[in-house]
Amino acid sequence: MNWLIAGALIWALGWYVNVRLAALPKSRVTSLLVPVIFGVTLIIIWECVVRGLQIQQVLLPAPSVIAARFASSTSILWQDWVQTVLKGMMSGYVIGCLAAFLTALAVDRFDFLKRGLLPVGNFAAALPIIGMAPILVMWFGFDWQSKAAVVVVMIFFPILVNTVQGLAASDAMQRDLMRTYAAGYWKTLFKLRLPMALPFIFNGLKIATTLALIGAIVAEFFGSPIRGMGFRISTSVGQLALDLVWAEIVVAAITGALFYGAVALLERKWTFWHPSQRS
Amino acid sequence: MRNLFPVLTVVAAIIVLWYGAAVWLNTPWAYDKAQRAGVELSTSELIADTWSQKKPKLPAPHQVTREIWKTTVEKKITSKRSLIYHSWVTLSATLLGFALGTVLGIALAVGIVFNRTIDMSVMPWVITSQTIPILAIAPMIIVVLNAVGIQGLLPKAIISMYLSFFPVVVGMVKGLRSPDHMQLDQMRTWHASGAQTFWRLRLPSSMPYLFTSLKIAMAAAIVGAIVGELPTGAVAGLGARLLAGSYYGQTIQIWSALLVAAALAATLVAIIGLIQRIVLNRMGMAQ
Amino acid sequence: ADDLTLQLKWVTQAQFGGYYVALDKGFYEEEGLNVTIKPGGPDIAPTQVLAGGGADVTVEWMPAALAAREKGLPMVNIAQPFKSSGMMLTCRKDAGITSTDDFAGKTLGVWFFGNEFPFLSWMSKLGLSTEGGEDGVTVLKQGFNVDPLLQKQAACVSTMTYNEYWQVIDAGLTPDDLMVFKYEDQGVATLEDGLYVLEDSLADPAMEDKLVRFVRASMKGWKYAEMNPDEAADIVLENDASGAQTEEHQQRMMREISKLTSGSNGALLEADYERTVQSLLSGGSDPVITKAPEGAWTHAITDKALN
Amino acid sequence: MSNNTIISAKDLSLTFQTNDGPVHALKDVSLDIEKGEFVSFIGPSGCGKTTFLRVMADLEQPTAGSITMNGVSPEEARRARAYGYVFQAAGLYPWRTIAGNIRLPLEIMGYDKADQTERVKRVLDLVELSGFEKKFPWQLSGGMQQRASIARALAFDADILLMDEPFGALDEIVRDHLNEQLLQLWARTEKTIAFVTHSIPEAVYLSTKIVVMSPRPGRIADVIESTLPKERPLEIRDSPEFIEIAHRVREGLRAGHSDA
Amino acid sequence: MSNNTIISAKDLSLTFQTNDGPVHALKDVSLDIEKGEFVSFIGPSGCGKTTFLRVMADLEQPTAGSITMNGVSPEEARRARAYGYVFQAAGLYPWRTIAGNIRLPLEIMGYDKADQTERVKRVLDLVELSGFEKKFPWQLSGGMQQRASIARALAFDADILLMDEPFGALDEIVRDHLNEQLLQLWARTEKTIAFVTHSIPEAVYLSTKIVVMSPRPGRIADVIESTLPKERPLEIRDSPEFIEIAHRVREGLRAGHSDA
Ligand SMILES: Nc1ncnc2c1ncn2[C@@H]1O[C@H](COP(=O)(O)OP(=O)(O)OP(=O)(O)O)[C@@H](O)[C@H]1O
Ligand SMILES: Nc1ncnc2c1ncn2[C@@H]1O[C@H](COP(=O)(O)OP(=O)(O)OP(=O)(O)O)[C@@H](O)[C@H]1O
Ligand SMILES: Cc1ncc(C[n+]2csc(CCO)c2C)c(N)n1
Ligand SMILES: [Mg+2]
Ligand SMILES: [Mg+2]
Repeated sequence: MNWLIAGALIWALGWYVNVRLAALPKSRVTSLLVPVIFGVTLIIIWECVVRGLQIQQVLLPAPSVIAARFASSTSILWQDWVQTVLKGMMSGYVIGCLAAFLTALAVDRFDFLKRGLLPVGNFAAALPIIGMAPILVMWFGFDWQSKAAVVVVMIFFPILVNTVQGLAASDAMQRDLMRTYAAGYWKTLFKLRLPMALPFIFNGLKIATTLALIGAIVAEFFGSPIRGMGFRISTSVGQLALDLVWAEIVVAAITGALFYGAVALLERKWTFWHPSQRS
Repeated sequence: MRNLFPVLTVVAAIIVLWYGAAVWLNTPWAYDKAQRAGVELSTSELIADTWSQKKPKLPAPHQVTREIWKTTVEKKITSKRSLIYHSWVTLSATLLGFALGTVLGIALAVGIVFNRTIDMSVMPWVITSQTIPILAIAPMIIVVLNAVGIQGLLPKAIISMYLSFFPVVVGMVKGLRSPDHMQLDQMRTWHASGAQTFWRLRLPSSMPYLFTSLKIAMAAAIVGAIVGELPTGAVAGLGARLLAGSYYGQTIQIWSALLVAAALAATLVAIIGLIQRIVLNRMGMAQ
Repeated sequence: ADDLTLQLKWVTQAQFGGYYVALDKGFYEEEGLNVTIKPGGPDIAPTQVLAGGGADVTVEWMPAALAAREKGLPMVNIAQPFKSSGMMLTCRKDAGITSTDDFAGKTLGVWFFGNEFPFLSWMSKLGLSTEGGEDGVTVLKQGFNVDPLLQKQAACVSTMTYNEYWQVIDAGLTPDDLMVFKYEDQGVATLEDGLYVLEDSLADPAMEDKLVRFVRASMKGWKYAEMNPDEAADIVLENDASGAQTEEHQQRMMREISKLTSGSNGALLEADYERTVQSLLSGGSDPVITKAPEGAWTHAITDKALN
Repeated sequence: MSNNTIISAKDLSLTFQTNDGPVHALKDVSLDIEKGEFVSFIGPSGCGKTTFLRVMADLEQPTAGSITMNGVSPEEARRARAYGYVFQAAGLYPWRTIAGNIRLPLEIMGYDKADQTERVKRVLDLVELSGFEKKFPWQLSGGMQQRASIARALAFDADILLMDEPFGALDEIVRDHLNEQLLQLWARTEKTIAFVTHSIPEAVYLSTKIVVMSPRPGRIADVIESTLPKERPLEIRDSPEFIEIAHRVREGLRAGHSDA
Repeated sequence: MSNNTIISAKDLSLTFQTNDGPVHALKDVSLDIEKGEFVSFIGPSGCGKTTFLRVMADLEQPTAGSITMNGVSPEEARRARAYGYVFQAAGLYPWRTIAGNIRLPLEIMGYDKADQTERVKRVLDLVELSGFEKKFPWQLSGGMQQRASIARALAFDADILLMDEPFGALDEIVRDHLNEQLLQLWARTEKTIAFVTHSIPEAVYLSTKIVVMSPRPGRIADVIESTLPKERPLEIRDSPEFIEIAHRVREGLRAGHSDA
């Protein structure tokens, strides 16, 4: 009971502090501090609720237990991370991006493909790709190759659609300008349309980061070597090692956030000129 | 209509490729069988075999089509072997999750737009929430919810909701903020209240954004429902069909469940698109 | 009637025929019980469901139950309808496997999720590392089916006598193509499909009484299923909500299951228990359990139920 | 400051704090506008025309000095709905008909239904848009849209009309036509109008008083009282008097521009 | 058609097929432009000014009649990079600096590096933007952007400059200033300029010849040869001669407008 009261108090305190901080003029410090305080409050409340209601560790471990497990299992976590993220996700991400990009160029170049492939692509994008995971595992084997394949399939359409949209983003006037210079297809592509498409492409790349991570992890549910984040998450539940499961989830969340952040950073660097990046 | 011919061409190309891939992928097993039986396969026998295996690596299109036909048209829709029955199970979870996600998403967006503290505290976490591989912990969620007595439709719907609320929040925050300064200032010159500004300006302005996000949310909701079905003990639904198919190596069954799921998703998204067209046309906001 | 929930270890299939028969034939009803049977699935840990209060009784394999007990979850075996183990490793002869000596350097498919324990003790008994390499075996987490064997991605896969083995046969491989190692024959068999509850349940006399009636009715169901396998298979099919099971497969499974249950009247044999514990304790450097558990089983229920 | 003074600014200053340092949008601006005047504000981009209008409308807070509208503060004037504001873009809501758009402020201000209908009809007449009430904005030309937006600002009883480049986006011919109409409307309704423009002919043609502003810091460079008669056919723009005033305005602008 | 004729259109027609039926953007248009002339095109919206310019630039194909640029077809002229085109919006690439933007056509046309740098410097001087080469377009005012876009069209050796309302989006004061500069530039470079505008004073101030067009179908209503001297201070706009020409243009416009 005391724990619950403590949780409620901390919630009230955290919110109060945030209300005060938010009222200040927006600065780098406040826009970092406010969400951090909010997150920390949530974690403390989690801890309090688990203790207060005496929730079994096999159902929901307390953050402190997860943190302890995280600290003591770094070698397992690292090994799993290498398997899933470096081998499965990254290779899939790179292949998927390249494939989608090249396809987008073809689709953009040939109107016939655009009119034929995009509707079919939209249908395929609605496909719950996750359902492909067992099939791809069957096709590409147990190791990271099948995980990469799942990632490729998952990110292909979001990037394709965004890139095609981006390539169409240059307005008629700008293309006319290139025409007055008697610039050919490739010159127009590299000097005008690709730079113009970058903000859209990055949009797709950002969506693809989370999809890729989810794809790589979930694919491991359908068969894997005996390491990997998805392997650990799916098998540790059976061993009631819920603290390890949550430690993996923390790793996944951090990885996802960092990956997204890295792509966003690159976007900032390459599309500094876009109005959305300037404000 | 203009697109009909290109689309048909592409579909035809896919089917041809598909048949080819079926030959390619299923050949090893055909040879394996033939070798153990001690017979030689002619090319035509080989092709015939690869297109008619019971558990092919890649079933041929006609095998899948026949399976879909058998499990939809030829079965009573109340039958547990009817894909329509299973689609309905998935559909109900999808719709519930979609509705919950939409409501949650809009509520959060309204909070974010109207309250600075909520905006600054919650928005970064809304984004972070999507880096958690919810699909991977779906089984745990199902069990934990089960422990507190929530079972049946709701746990699946909650996973759907988790996936579908995000695009709605992002879209609606954008949408509710889409009225420009001029329009907001105009409301100020009329001395309009916050509620009046919301109902008469912000909400109508957000409609195009809402529909775009609803389409994404719907596709996400289906994925959520299907994934939520995987660990509920392969009871019912398209996810359960996928799983059961996978468990027994019934690739034909997997593919038919997949295609039906895609058709379901495409239909739902198309319905939203239709509503979007009608509503936006009426509002004079069609692009 | 008294409500009682049973959590199964796996999807609805003839492996759990006895319970479905008891339900369908009204044996539970006769005992004044209103039983709900929850099917399991690949990602459902019956132990976790029990811990969370989602079920009163669960069907579980003893290694997983004992491991959970060491984790602090007080699971107790109250009955053991399965006398012998149906686990085996099914290998392709054309992968070069004729005896356990050939395992080194090969890839073996194993089920995880708490089902890997018997395998791990076996390998440690054979002195094979599971980390791969020349004189170890490469382990892969087998998915839901026997594809790795058919696709030659693994030399051997885990199968149950009553289920996956027949999928291999159905896929076109003949018994002659295969080399099977039964855990029973290798002396590493562990107890499967027992009925488990949490300790608290036993402390409560009313609950204990319910359990007694439940076990009695369940055993009646099992014995009925042994006598009438085809009818039992039909009952299972009727209860399968996924509509994915076939009659042929379930009838065959029911017959195989009967072979495993026929030796048991429901009461756990202490010798079997000791054998299981020994096997799990001897797991080399990383044993499944580190010390012999206490109070992990009781005859209290079966004594009352069977007399 | 006479009894009839409707808008009165004294030593008004407004400084925006931006990342590149402070921007003096208005600096020591003093101006009185009498009842019934038509005052144009003209000046190069960034000289604070819009800012000045927004201060009058209580959309921006001055950092120094004082201003009264109808004798009260801009905020009170806004709450009393003492003015109508017309923006550069028509800014009609596409999801409302023309009538619905004009009714919008009336709904917000809580006029009763019958009164609303009555007023909508009257102002539609006034801007010569009768018959178009059921149309949607996108079914109308740009000039008609702008007329509807003026009607919207006229629908409620405000004595003051603040207009920020209302015709900036229209082409010259349509613009001429609307200028003519606006003058007639002003004559009929006797409102006080503050009007921002970039166009010298427009300013000269419409105003009783032309305020020439200059930038960095935004201040008033010249105030020119028009000597043109109240009755002004379009041809007046070729008259020597007109050209003379235009010339003075241009000189004022040039002076403000070159010393910036 | 004299020996010095640079642009020569004969019975040029262009009909767009739209969903609402054919639109006659140009109908039987004939016009000769001599070397070194500054020709303005003026007329109400939709009269085909832009279309005419685009036909010259080979961005649109006429449906009837013939046109030559430098004695060859527009397509050949385009491939020979015989003209520079300036659009209404500056249309600079936001990801390139000002210098980078001006260098763009030079890169495409394969000028060598040193030459590029040299030319960029020269045209930046010409439009008085030296010192801004490292800035990005969005760091400049609208007028400066438009100057950069003119520099871009001047950087390569084209004798013809086609300008489609290059100053349409700018305010009057900035516009005056750019007009002055454009005249000087024209005097210095001796290019032939075709210039589309909506503004009567601009047309009169700049041109040696004013082509008044009228819509539906788009055709030439009047061609007015300017009697103003080549040397034109801004003040010339208050001269009777200027006002007289402006009046004639306005008359031409009004005529074209009313019989539509
Ligand atoms: N919200 C703001 N924040 C910072 N600076 C501003 C803001 N609003 C205006 N300014 C600056 O104040 C100055 C005056 O702006 P204002 O909009 O009043 O000019 P203006 O005369 O209306 O110009 P234009 O003719 O371009 O409309 C400009 O330098 C402008 O950049
Ligand atoms: N690509 C096109 N397809 C169909 N109709 C067109 C097209 N381009 C122009 N038009 C039509 O041709 C006519 C002339 O257009 P144009 O753009 O040349 O007019 P303009 O004189 O430049 O007008 P503005 O002053 O508005 O720029 C208009 O009626 C226009 O709607
Ligand atoms: C993913 C996964 N694969 C296999 C098993 C093991 N298992 C336990 S009971 C049972 C039924 C046998 O037919 C099987 C196969 C599991 N639990 N989860
Ligand atoms: Mg302004
Ligand atoms: Mg034009």
